[in-house]
Amino acid sequence: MNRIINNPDEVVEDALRGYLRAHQDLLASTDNPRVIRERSAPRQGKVGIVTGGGSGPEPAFLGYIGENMIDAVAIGEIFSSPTAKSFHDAFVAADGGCGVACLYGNYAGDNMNVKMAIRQAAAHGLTVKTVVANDDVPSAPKDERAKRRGVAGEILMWKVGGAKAAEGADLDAVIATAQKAIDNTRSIGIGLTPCTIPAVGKPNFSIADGMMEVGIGHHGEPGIEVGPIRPARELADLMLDAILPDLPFGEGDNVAVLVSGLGATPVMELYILYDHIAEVLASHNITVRHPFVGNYFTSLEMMGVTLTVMKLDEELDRLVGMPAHSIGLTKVAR
Amino acid sequence: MNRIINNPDEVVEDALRGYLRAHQDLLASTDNPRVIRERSAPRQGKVGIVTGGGSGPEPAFLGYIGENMIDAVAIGEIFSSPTAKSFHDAFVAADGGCGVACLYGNYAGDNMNVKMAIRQAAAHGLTVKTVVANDDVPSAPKDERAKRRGVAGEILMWKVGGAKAAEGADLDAVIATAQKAIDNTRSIGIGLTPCTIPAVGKPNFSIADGMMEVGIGHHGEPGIEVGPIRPARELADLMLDAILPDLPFGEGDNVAVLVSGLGATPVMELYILYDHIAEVLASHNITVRHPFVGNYFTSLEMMGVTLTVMKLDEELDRLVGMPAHSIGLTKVAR
Amino acid sequence: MSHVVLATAGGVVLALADTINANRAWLSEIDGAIGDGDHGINMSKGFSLAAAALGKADGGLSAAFQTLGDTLLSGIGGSMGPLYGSFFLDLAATLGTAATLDAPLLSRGLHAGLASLEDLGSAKLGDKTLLDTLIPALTALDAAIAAGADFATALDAMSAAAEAGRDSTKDLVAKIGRAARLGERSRGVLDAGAASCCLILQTLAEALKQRLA
Amino acid sequence: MSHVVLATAGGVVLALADTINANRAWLSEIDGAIGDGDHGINMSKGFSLAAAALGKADGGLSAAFQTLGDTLLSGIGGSMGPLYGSFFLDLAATLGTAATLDAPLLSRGLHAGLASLEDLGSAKLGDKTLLDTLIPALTALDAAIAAGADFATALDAMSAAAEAGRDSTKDLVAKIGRAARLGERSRGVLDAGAASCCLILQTLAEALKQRLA
Ligand SMILES: Nc1ncnc2c1ncn2[C@@H]1O[C@H](COP(=O)(O)OP(=O)(O)O)[C@@H](O)[C@H]1O
Ligand SMILES: Nc1ncnc2c1ncn2[C@@H]1O[C@H](COP(=O)(O)OP(=O)(O)O)[C@@H](O)[C@H]1O
Ligand SMILES: [Mg+2]
Ligand SMILES: [Mg+2]
Ligand SMILES: [Mg+2]
Ligand SMILES: [Mg+2]
Repeated sequence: MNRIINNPDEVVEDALRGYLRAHQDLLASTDNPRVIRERSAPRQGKVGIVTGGGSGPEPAFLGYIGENMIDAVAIGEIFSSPTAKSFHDAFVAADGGCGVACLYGNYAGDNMNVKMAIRQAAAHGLTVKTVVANDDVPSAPKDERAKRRGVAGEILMWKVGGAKAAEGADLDAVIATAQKAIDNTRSIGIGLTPCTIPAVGKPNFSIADGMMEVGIGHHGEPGIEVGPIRPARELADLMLDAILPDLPFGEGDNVAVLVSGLGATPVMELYILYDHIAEVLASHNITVRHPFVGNYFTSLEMMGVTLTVMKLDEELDRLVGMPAHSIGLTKVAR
Repeated sequence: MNRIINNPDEVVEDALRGYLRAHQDLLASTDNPRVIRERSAPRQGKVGIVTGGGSGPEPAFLGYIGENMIDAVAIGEIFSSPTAKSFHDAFVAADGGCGVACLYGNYAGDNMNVKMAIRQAAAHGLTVKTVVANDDVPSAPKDERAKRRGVAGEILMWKVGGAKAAEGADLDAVIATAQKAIDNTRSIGIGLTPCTIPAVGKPNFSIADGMMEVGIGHHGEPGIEVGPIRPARELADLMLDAILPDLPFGEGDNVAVLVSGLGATPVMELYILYDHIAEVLASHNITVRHPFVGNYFTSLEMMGVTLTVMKLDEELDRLVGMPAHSIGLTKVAR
Repeated sequence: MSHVVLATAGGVVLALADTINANRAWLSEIDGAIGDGDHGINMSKGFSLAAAALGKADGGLSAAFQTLGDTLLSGIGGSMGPLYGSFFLDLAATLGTAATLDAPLLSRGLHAGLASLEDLGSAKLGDKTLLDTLIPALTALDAAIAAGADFATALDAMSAAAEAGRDSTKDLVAKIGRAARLGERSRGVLDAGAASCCLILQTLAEALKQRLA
Repeated sequence: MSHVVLATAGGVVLALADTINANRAWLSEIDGAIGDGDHGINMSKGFSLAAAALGKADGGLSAAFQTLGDTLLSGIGGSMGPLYGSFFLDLAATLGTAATLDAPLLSRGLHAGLASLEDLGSAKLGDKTLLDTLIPALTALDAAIAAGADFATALDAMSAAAEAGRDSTKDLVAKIGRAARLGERSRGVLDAGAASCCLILQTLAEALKQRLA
């Protein structure tokens, strides 16, 4: 394992110190070392946006703290939900007196810890409502959508929720819009190599040379199919065939598209994939209003890629397009 | 080799199409498929900024095309200089009537092709002047600085040159300032795993498990020392010990620091490294005015990292801090 | 020989921590097969933190379970923080200020822990989770008590059933947690939580037996 | 048997392309040892493009060298585009409109190519580059001519010296190009450009010998 770490059990602490040092213009620490807030959060009169999750899908989650984005995040160990206490403290750090929208991903640990944190917050009068992202199509059949994992679609949900809160919407409106965002979002991932949790020291699953795993999760959760790797064009087709019919997306739709590397795939390959994705969408008369290509939601040093497509109505289009600034995603007015 | 590609001999073409499709707000094609320009380049009355080089250190070079950044780039095969014709066509694409500053890295191929391209441009009255980046400390001793490679320091050179041109400076002033930028910049890289050129299909060198290669180049050029990998803190010390005395940097300096992953190193590890770098610099009373941490200048899917430090005078500080927008680097006014 | 003096039995929790730490790699390996490979790390981190918080001072077993529960809950997150955290907190609350622990009190404590685990996680027997260890182990404990067995015999019955329960997960298809998405592919390997729960119950049984008075 | 009719010898360049393509992997492997591993790819791409541009029509060898030079220069970039590109362009220019090629004309052509190579790359004999193949090969060719050897014998002398020159790079320390930064570590392996240059000169010699009239 060739990694740039000190004590493998302290990678999260060590990295957080570095994030805080490097981004003083964006981030600030809190009393809880596992909670980081936007520098000027809480903003009085604005609904607070919180998320949280295990570390590893860098730069998620704290990479999306910022202007018109997230106000505070709870940070867990590698691939492990933050504690209930950290979620609770993030709620407090984000609350500007208008309640908090906790927009997070559908994982057992996160569900339990958020649930306990909300109980704790309610006990001192802080209202927290949630939207649980479940955009990962291969992780459960359509009629069991509530079981699906949240993956890179969370980023678009945060973008929308953060923008809605920045517009001054109240908590129920922020929740409704973030829910609409994720309801209109579908994702799928393909893994090409495994990843190694530093504290474990070796990969916890394997993908043979020349093979790929379709539907893999961001924490290395097994996918739905293992087979020989195919040309980028066919990967694009396969991914689109899985997600377009699921919503469904169709003729005349406006969409946002997010192609994220899983960590070790060269950026140029993400663009090779995006090229064909955009071509196919155009052939379906689907218009890409907001393309995002990069390492937005990784899985340590896994090779592979995720594709996320969000169907836009006028409101979602406006909110995705609103200028925003964070480590992981910056949208400038142009 | 588990990669997202179509024909391995056409990865550059395929990726360029994707880049152009995804970034219509920034990029535009030219008659030469290997030359990409900023959407509104050439800007009349502004010195044109051009660079170019082999593909692979994504998102360099076209990732730094943008507002207050680069106007046009010449794009080569993976790890191979662009042709003289492409450099020439990039000059033409960038020229707004005030001449062109070609700010590129010190590699034999690039030197020859730029030289031929300049001859060709001169023949029709287009003035091109160059600054050749040679920031990579381990690639040659200090008294042979002219032999050193250009590495991630090129990004800061482009940032400074692009900002200077945006301020309206003339060609000689842009060249002088970009030269000052690179003269005040030092870099070093450490490689932890090899990389595979798709068309070759297997790594062209090897780094054993648990080993590292100090001074490695962005194209896998061997470094100056191979040894067991050490904790992140010691890597930071080793890198700083190599570059701080070389300029030298000292007490009271203001600097910009750029930590770039080589592709497959998880972003959190870059922050683990940055944490200690910032700590050591602070202990030397060196102030980091502009930190950059991310995958700015990679080497396909190599694991590893580069550290770049630039000493700032008032002008360089202002130019590095100027808002700018490109795929690889965005600086917002805050 | 039918009870344990609680005031001097805090060391039981240190024994639990030792067992978990010794099995850190194995638990992660099991979790790697159909989960995300971190179960051993999470558990080891939480139990080590609790052992450190307890130190050498023996404040008794109720307090030690309380510290363990608190530490898991506030220290490790994941699924195990809330699940094992509430489990040990409710076990501690049941033991309360009792002076001694006998088989019936242990059973009540474990049932209380089980109840909060079920409430929070909504898993059921057969879902391929730690409940597949815990529920049969508790059933065996209760059966031994009903049959008039002494505490040591009842503990042995619990241990044996825990092991059988753990092994039963091998043939199960996961219905909850990360592995649930795998369907049939989750069959054929142990469940990581069932394995850690078995380690916990067996170590608990051994440590209590050593302290029988 | 002392000259080659140039008008029908364009196929020589196709033979060069075949050789380079057949050795694509090997050349990259050599470059991988102390360079960046792309020499075979670069060369193969350039020579294939040239072969495609030439097609089946035989416009003669001068024109074929000109096409090869142009294609390398505008098609592949890297170091090889300008270096081999100017080499073949100046070789083509020297052959010009001559009807036949004999040993002295070949020598003049190769010297012209060498001159532009040296001008552009500023490498010297012993720097561990393709010059370490080219210069001794040319010296041997000239010596054979001076000794009154026939064209075939002179070509054999050139081939043998090219091979010896290529092998001489094994013991050299690189002074220029990517490998120059390695110092002593660059010793012990062949130079990639010296290897491709040897392939080119030997294939050239064989192809010309087959066409001797
Ligand atoms: N809802 C649940 N109820 C009971 N046990 C559960 C539940 N969800 C998961 N588990 C247990 O948790 C174990 C995994 O724990 P761990 O790997 O530490 O957490 P995570 O799944 O967050 O990585 C599983 O093997 C299973 O036994
Ligand atoms: N200045 C030079 N003069 C002559 N030959 C050179 C020079 N620089 C490099 N070479 C040759 O180029 C070869 C490498 O070519 P190639 O790998 O295609 O280009 P690059 O180094 O740009 O990757 C070296 O082995 C060497 O023989
Ligand atoms: Mg986990
Ligand atoms: Mg090269
Ligand atoms: Mg797990
Ligand atoms: Mg090379």
